[in-house]
Amino acid sequence: MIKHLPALLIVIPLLTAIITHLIGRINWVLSWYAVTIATFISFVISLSLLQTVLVQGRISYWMGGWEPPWGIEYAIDYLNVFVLIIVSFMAFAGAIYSRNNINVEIDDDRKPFFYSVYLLFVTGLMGMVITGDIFNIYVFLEITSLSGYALVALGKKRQALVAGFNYLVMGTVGATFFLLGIGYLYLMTGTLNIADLAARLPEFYQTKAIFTAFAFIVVGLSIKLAVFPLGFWLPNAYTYAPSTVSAVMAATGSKVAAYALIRVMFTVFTLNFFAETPFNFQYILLIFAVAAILVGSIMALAQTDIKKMLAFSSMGQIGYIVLGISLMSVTGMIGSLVVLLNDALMKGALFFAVGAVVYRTGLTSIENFRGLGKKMPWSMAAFTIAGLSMTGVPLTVGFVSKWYLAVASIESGMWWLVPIILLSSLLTAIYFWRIIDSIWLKPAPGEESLEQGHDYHRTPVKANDAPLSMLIPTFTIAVLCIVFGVFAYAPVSLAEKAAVILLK
Amino acid sequence: MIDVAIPLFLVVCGIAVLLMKDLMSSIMIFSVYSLMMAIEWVRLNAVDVAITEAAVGAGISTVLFMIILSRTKSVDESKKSVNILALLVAVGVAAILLYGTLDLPNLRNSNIAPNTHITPYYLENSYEETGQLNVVAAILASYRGYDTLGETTVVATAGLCLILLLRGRNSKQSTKDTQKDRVTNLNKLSVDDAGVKLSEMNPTGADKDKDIIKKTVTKFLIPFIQLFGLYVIVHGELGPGGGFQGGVILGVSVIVYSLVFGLKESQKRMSIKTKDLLVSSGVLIYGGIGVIALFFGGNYLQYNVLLPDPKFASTLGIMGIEIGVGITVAAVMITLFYETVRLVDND
Amino acid sequence: MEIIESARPVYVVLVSLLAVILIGISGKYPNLRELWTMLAALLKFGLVVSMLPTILAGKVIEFHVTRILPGLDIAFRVDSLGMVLALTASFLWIITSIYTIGYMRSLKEHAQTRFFMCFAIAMSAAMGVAFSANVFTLFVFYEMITVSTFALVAHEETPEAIKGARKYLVYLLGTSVFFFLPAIFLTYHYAGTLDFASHGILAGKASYTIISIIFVLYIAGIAKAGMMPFHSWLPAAMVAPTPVSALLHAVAVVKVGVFTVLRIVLFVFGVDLLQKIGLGVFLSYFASFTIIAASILALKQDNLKLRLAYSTVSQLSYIILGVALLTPSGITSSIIHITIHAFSKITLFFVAGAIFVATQKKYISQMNGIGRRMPFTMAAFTVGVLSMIAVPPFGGFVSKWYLLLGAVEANMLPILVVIVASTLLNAAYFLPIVYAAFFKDPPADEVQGVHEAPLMIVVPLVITALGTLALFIWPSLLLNLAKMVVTLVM
Amino acid sequence: MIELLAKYNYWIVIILLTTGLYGVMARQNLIKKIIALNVFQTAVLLFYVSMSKIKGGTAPIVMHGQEHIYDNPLPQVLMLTAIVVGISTTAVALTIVMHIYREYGTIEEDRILEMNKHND
Repeated sequence: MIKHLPALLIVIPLLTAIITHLIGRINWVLSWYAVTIATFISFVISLSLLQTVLVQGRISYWMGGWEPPWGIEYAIDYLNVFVLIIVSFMAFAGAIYSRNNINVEIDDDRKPFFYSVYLLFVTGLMGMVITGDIFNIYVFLEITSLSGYALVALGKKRQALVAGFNYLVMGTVGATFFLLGIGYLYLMTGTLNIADLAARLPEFYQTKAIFTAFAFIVVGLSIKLAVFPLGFWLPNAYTYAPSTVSAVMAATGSKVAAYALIRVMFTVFTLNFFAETPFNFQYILLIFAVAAILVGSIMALAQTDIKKMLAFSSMGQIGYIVLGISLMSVTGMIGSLVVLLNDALMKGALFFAVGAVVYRTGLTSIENFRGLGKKMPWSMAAFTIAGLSMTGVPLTVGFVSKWYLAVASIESGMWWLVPIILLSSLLTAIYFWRIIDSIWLKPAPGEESLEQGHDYHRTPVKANDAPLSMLIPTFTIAVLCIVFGVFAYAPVSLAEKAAVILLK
Repeated sequence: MIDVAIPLFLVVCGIAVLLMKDLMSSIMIFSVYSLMMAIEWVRLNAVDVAITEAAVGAGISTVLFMIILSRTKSVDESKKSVNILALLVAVGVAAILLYGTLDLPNLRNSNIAPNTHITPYYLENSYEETGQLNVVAAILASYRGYDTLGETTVVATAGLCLILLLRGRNSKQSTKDTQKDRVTNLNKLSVDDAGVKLSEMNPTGADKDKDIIKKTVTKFLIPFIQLFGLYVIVHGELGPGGGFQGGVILGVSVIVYSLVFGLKESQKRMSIKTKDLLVSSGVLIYGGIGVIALFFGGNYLQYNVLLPDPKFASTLGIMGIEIGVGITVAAVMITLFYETVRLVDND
Repeated sequence: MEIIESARPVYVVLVSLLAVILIGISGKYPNLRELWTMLAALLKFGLVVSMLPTILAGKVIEFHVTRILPGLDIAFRVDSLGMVLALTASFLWIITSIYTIGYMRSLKEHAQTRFFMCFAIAMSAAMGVAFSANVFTLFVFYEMITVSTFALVAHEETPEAIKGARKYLVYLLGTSVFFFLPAIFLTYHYAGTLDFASHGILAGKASYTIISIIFVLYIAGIAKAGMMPFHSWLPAAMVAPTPVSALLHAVAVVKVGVFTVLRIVLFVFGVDLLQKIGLGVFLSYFASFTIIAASILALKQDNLKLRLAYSTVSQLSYIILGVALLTPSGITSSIIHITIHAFSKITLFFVAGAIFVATQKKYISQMNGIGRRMPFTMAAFTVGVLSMIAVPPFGGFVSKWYLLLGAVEANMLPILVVIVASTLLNAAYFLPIVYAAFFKDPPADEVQGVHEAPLMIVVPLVITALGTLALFIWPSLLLNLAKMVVTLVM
Repeated sequence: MIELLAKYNYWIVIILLTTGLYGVMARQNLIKKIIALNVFQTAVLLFYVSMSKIKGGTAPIVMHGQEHIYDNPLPQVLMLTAIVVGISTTAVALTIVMHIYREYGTIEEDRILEMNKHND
């Protein structure tokens, strides 16, 4: 069975997802067990695939036993494994987290179906990452998108429906662009297998058709990734979705889209393509990246709703990912990949912590965070750690990301990017500090009167933190923000291996 | 000549769809558009695609649009001003596409890459390797069987998403003025049975006498439709057809039944729970066959290891998965109908 | 130079981190909790002292902990300069612990467990700074101090305390992230390394303009050194309980700040490089300005702790001034003033706390005749003041003497004038307190007779006062360490 | 005639695609948007299927004993998938629209945005 692990990575959660809603008829908790176990198994399999890749290099698994390019192939190298581990781990954490969280956000009779769709969402993401066939990416992209639309529309407020609808329209346009781009590639090369494409493409690099194919694929994926002007579905989608969904989507969805973009840009097309094509894609991407970073930070600063603020900050982080990609150097790529991991952790922890607040108070306005440090010390500690990490404090993951991107910018001779990174850090620091300040230093609403009485030794507010099933994943991920900030060498060395292969 | 005319007609329909003020006519034109598309595909010898498009595009989606329309407003009330930004984007996209077509190879040419690189292998070996005469079915179910598993999952996902969104108490946090809106809107929909509601839209009306005739005819027809559906599912290996097309036909048979006899009657025949089970069981059959292949020492979805004779094993496996696909597709088609109609009942 | 691989510096840092955990879990038993603090303090001092012979023998202890990224390591390196800070801080932690226990118990402060935990973290971090082998490690511990002491400054949780703490954090974090960090980044980019080296790592690696930019970024970034205009966090932090002000704002935090400046100036830029560019002169005038301005501000303060705070700002710039002169005596003066100022200033803060515990008085105008009521305390205060003014036979005289020598060596007469003027100002803002305490009559409604603070408060302040005397009489250890640094860098 | 046909379908694809895209962006009515989205998607289907046809080819159903030129089956297979994806998306979209109508009482985008602005 060991050699079938790649297939099982997808098949187990897929089939589990399909039966999850059926066993949920007995009791919805069984659905939860199914999803938790399935995502955990996927996580373990991802780790074991990492082991295999480290030992023997690229894994190729032939679906149905058909040799590629005639059949569909799973092609797993460092890059896939890296993303797979992130996705499966965050999905697992999200599953644990949802156990109590969905009690307040989703009706009982919907829960089994929620879990089915949740697991399908995750399966789709993993399916996109693991496959070595470009059309297969599209198929799994659709699985994950469809479930994503429904999950967003599930939010409690009615704006969730509009957010879900807009996401659907934008997502479908993006996916269709992607499909169209694949069509152009297929028409020119006659193949759909990524490795085969990479081998057959070079002779067409200078054709107009391939330029068009590239443009449509990149724009299509950029819509999915929510790169700045194309990503206006993202803030509302993350804001109004149920907490678990926001967290998992922010931590995994955009990461997989970024993966697909990297895969297409550097494996299907290669650095030679960018050298030979008459257009300077690098600068175009760079401009969008910088715009995303700045607009994301500035818009985040202007928000009064915490989830929306985090959503815009995600937009900024996506800008960082694109920035690293557009530098087209090994260091830049390491930076991008490290941001993939780091933003997954930070955003996961932040959205989880916000979900805990929603669970206890039902509110998401920043105003509402005043004095929460005493009521929910653990959740807020996690929020603070992740928030500090976002601003790039050393020994947290955020620092590692920014460091790499800054080094890469200077290496590529783009000095002017460093002040931009710094400026965005400054803005990030301002909007996170504002919240951390209210959490720990401001009195809770309704308790201001106590403060004015100079009552030094009043009885402390009774802590009423979220249940353990929410706290544990939140806090674990927050701690990971520090662990991978200190032992950054582990993910970085993996990212470096992936980057070297991509840019060889 | 017809090869020039049909696409032109498509364009006309496509533009007309967007210009129509009345949504119902818009949908009707869209249905015509789909049919024309199916005809175009028959012209292009893509028979499988044509059948699917006719069943899905012209059939199911039209019904779906109409159901939804009966639940919402049927007039497009927006002002018809030109959206400059949208126009610019659209023109930009068109320009890039046009630029790209400049050096695309001519169509209908047997020397272009798609016809010389991978496909010849399929055409040459598909019968030997999979036992399928219909190469489309061979690729669909075997060479790219994993894609089809994904595709079946997409269908199941859509079904589950629908159920997720439509079932349950639907309590959104909304403000008072919208509550009022909701009440007034719901009053407009006097509903006790979706079948009645839908037949009201039918200009022939729900006349009692005609009703009996309708019911008798339907009762007589349904077994034939279903038999045809099953035939299409299984027949895929020899000629056009397969799980999707057959599944859609099966699903339509149930929808027709509930349109005529009403939802309650139809749910006596097939309960919601059974239907939910069927949505899943199709994918389970498909995925399960793949897993069984693992135990026989093959790769995932490698059917030819299931029996000593690889060709026969493959044929059997493909038939199995076609049935799986058919079940899921049919069940999801029914879901589309059941759940949208049920939503109104719950109010 | 002989290098010895040893994990001892790590233990020095870890001791108090371990204590943090023990303090945390024994929060319900105050005596046990305080036992952990005391044990950790003693153990830490013992460990530091145990490394002293090795260092005095001219060897260096190194330990590499982990590599975060290529070029970014967490590594320790114990040398003579680090030893000065480590010895001072770890010794004074013992004394302060005793004092703190007395102070906190007398006032029945709340959240004492948290207080002691944060205190221990801050001490770990201070040791980390002292023993850092590269700029990055130093920066990490530098930030650790900021965050842990933030909780101490905000300890009272009154709106006033929180306001002060907020200012504290914004100033310290803000400057370090926006000046210090970019400076590190640029250093890394140009020098290719962040490891300290005795003649600097930047020489010949970049143009003078860029080096100057990096230099200014560093000086602006190290706000803990209290240079104007980034000094106002220090007076703001005086809302903290007095032990915090005493240890952290006379020793750990501010001394870490000036220590960092010393490290950067001597071991990142190097004396030669700075002399060539003339940045030393720039820095010395900058420091001079702070010395005079802060002294004048101190004159106007009525709150005793605030006056001490401005005095600290002024005195810190003495240390920076010394190193900015870039002469052997100047550098020596800088190094020994770290210790000497620590002893003198901590005494003064202890006294301020003792007065508050015994009489609840905070303002100088209330302190007429207090010397009759608290003779030991105010005697210690007088000793501290005299040392600050640099009157023999107290430690302050030694460091100021070297500073004067340094100014002469550097041929900078204006600096001499600054030193003399500031000495006069020192006297002007400190001596009136002494005069009022001993020679003015107390308010009539006050109880007469001796009424000291509890013993656990008075004993520590007497010890530190005696310490300033001892530093005058036996300065050899300190001077030896300082000379080792000078020979290393010149 | 042949020359015309060689690229004719490309142009039709472009026109349909652009029409659909414009409709998606410019139409305020949500159902109209979905219809436009469908037109947009079918344009891509037409693109693929057009490339499968070979001059003089027959449907790709193998007939033994005869030498035939067969049309390319692969794009057809891919488009079977795409059609199914399309209907699935449409179904989910329509469901959401139905909910939107229940909550907002309208399916005109500008009015919905207006209502969101007021209620936030």
